[in-house]
Amino acid sequence: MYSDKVLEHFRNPQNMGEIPNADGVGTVGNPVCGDLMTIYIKIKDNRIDDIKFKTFGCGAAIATSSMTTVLAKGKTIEEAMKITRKDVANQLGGLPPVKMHCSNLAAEGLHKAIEDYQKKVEKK
Amino acid sequence: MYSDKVLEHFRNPQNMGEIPNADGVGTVGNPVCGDLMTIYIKIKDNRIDDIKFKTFGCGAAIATSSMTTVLAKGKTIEEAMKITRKDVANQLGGLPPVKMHCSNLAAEGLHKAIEDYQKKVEKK
Amino acid sequence: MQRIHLDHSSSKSIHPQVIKIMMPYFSQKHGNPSTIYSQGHEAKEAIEDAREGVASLIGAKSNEIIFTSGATESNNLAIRGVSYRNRTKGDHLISSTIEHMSVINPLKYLGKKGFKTSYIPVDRYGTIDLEVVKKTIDNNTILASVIYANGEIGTIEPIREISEIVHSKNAYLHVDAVAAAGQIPIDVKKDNIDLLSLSSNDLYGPKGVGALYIKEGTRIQPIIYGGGQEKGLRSGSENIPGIVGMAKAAEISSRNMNNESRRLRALRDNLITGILDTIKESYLNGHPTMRLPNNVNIRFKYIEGESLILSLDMEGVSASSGSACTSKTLEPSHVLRAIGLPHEDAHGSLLFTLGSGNEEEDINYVLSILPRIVKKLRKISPLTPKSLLEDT
Amino acid sequence: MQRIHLDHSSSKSIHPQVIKIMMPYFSQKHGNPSTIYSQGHEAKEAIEDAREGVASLIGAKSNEIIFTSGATESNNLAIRGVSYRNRTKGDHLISSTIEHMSVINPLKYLGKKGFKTSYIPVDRYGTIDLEVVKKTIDNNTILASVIYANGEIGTIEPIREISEIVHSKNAYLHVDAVAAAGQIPIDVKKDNIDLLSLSSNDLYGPKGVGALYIKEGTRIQPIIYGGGQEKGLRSGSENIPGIVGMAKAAEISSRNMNNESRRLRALRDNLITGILDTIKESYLNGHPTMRLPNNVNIRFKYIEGESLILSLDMEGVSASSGSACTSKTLEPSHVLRAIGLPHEDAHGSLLFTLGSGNEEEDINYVLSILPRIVKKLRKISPLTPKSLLEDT
Ligand SMILES: Cc1ncc(COP(=O)(O)O)c(C=O)c1O
Ligand SMILES: Cc1ncc(COP(=O)(O)O)c(C=O)c1O
Repeated sequence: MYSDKVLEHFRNPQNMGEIPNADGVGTVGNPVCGDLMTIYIKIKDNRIDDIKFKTFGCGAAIATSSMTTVLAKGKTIEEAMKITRKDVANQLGGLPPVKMHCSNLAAEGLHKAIEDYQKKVEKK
Repeated sequence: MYSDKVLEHFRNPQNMGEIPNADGVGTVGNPVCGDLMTIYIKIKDNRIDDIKFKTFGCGAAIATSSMTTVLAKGKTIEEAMKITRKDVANQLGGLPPVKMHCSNLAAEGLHKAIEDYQKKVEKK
Repeated sequence: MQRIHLDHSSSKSIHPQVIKIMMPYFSQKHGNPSTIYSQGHEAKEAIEDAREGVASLIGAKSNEIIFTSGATESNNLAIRGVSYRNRTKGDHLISSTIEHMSVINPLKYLGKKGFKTSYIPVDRYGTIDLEVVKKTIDNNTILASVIYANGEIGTIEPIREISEIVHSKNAYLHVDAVAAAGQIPIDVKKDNIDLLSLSSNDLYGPKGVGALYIKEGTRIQPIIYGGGQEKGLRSGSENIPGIVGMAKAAEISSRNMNNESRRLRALRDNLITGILDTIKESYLNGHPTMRLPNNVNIRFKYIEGESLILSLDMEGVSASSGSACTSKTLEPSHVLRAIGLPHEDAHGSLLFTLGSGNEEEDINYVLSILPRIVKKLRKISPLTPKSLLEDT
Repeated sequence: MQRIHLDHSSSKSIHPQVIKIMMPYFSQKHGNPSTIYSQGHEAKEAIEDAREGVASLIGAKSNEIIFTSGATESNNLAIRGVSYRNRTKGDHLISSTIEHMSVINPLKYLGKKGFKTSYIPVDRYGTIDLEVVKKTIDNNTILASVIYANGEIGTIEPIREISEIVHSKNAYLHVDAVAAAGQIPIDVKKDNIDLLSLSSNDLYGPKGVGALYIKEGTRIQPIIYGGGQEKGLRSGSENIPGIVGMAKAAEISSRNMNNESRRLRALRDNLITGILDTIKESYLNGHPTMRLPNNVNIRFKYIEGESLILSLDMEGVSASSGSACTSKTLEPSHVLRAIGLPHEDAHGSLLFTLGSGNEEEDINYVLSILPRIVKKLRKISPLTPKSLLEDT
């Protein structure tokens, strides 16, 4: 069902954890659906300096979370905002159709974290 | 499907043939149903001295014809009139249910042949 | 004694390669394709490959194949599934007088539920009358179900012509190809067929499996409801060994069809000619040329079919007097009646269906015993003219 | 690496004796029971013997067994066949909230066709509420369909009590015994059951075969029409190898049930206790005592079931998070929701179903790897309380 890449990220998730005093935090999903993800980012010079995730969900949810953080790390905010679900799925060698919709939310989580950061910056 | 006795009578039908100047002839069945039998009898001293049959039909039809002639041969007319389908089927070790009705007509053929003989006697 | 099987339309032994490919799926590879661990994927792949194998036999795409428990279910699903789903479009169903009971009985059932049914007659060779199809079909017709070739009398139907007429009125065409598949080439795209039923055992695959080809976009609903397997059209845990076996059988069939058909056609013609030449008042049922390569159906005047079969059985030969399914009743075959035979002639028909195991010596053996058997039964029969008996 | 199969409710490998008894029916003994020559009789006898074998597993008479293509078809035939046939008597159908989709979906379909359907709730252990059954049933009720034991949470239902209530209103009782058969003794006469569904594969028999027990005199109509096999209730050429295999599997089940159930119950209890003792915030789903001998269903707070299954798969263990049939959707199991679990807990459930190949070392292996897997996933989960992580 899952590609080798998905299984690899599931087995060894990259950037798993929290960032205690993160610059931005984005949470997507709903445990009712069986998926919940939180993305934490640390921004430096308009770039994603550090990124971590926590995920409740299936293999696809965990793997897409991990891949999203890998793709985003080091990118500028503008570049990171352009990362789509599709990019994440492609980088993972594809996802089963049934998983495309619900368990592939990490890109949204990333965008939400960036928006959270931007709001905080505006407020300052 | 068929008992050994049925197969034996089918393989070696007893009393098969016609009696050219029979004392009584009885025909039952209908080729439309797939069964047609004719029984010929020769009477001597109120007894069935000779009996023969011809049958168009399935294995059961041929075997029951043969068995009926065996049962009837040498019997008095009164005894022969008492031979039933059931007797014939029992003597054959039973018949498949689907065959009981249509292909087990030889006893009726025998009775008809006897009635034919009796009518001829009355006329004389 | 080695029996001679000449009743392949009733049942076939499975091809040894088919059994071999099925075996691991009974034990180690027993996965359920709905599960997500390794054995589940294995099972899922096995089914998808199998779809490909079956599709290629009939020129379909693999996503157009649904697996069922057999051709009876395929026919029921096609006919009832399409009729109910398209009820708002119309209520008229067309079929022929020489269909299998698994087509006739679903149609009868729908007849009771308010659908109108028309049965197109056939000529004396069993060919469906195209003119009557044209006259019968109308804008209210939603489905025509016709047999590709009748397994009892062997006649191959003009499917492409029927397809054109049916599609000119935007109705769907379902084809029962159980007897034809593996015998003659079938191409659902060239013939423009919307649904087509297949049986595994008729291809030398395992019993208890069948398939239904459903052209993409065809409006159909299921007849069995449950876990939603087979795109929701056939719920129930998949019979993986059976499905894998059917696909293998279909592949072998595709590969061997040309040679095997040529071989069987020669045996068939020897058997037909041999019988007609040596036994008086014997006649071929079905079409003389538009005929399945494996089918020999002969009627012998004055005698009854079952007694023929029984006599052959006693000498080690398995034959049939018509569809195995009709032998439960005492009625003569509706197919033989449909080609115009009187009851007594229909009763006197003998069906040989040839298959992979048959060789020339089998045919010769039958030809060596059949005249004697027919003669004996004719001697017993009150219908036989004296002249015929004295003659031989 | 030898995999450890702990998902016997999704699929089972066939018993070697069953494969052995099936083999000749694939080749030499390939007869069709509708034919009249020798191989036909052989096939006919094989089916009748098989009926006896299946009947004896559930205390039925052999003429009360009909063979089908599987439990999904058996459930459909029982529910739709009885409902349509008895439509003039009433239009109310009763079932429960923890049925298999092959019961729920036919009922939903009938609901659309004008029947009224009531689903009886269960308590937190999954036991059907008898008081609600009493209140729900009325003179208009024609059929109640309840599961003997739910394969997902293992709970065994009070069938005899349900049977009394149902028969007090002269309705029929259908029981889906797919998960229970072979695990616990079933007696359709003592329990006064009118129809009962069985699956071959769940008894370690071949896939693609099932049976329906239909008590003599029960009014039912077919759902598949054709050649009239199985007393007209299930048309289609009989799957003789499958039927023979199912019967053998049923016989072996009957013979071994006592010992095997005792053995599995001990393994089950080791596994349950081992998990609950070593993993915090893990809970047993289903009934603690009225439970199938082979069923272990545990929920782990804060993590999701599929990731658990995937992790186990990577370490060579096959498990499930519920019915294989429901894994196609992303919805959590309706059975776990029916026992009152919130969505996130239902998502976090893990199902082990034990079977013939499992030994104590399998259980020990699972117990040795599971705490680590749960811990890892809980570490990834944003729901896990910090205290729980630090704790272990
Ligand atoms: C032409 C045709 N259609 C359908 C069927 C039904 O197939 P099954 O009995 O395998 O379901 C048969 C069976 O012999 C057949 O000959
Ligand atoms: C309780 C229950 N009923 C019915 C079925 C349907 O059986 P099948 O998929 O073999 O048709 C299953 C299948 O797992 C089941 O668990």
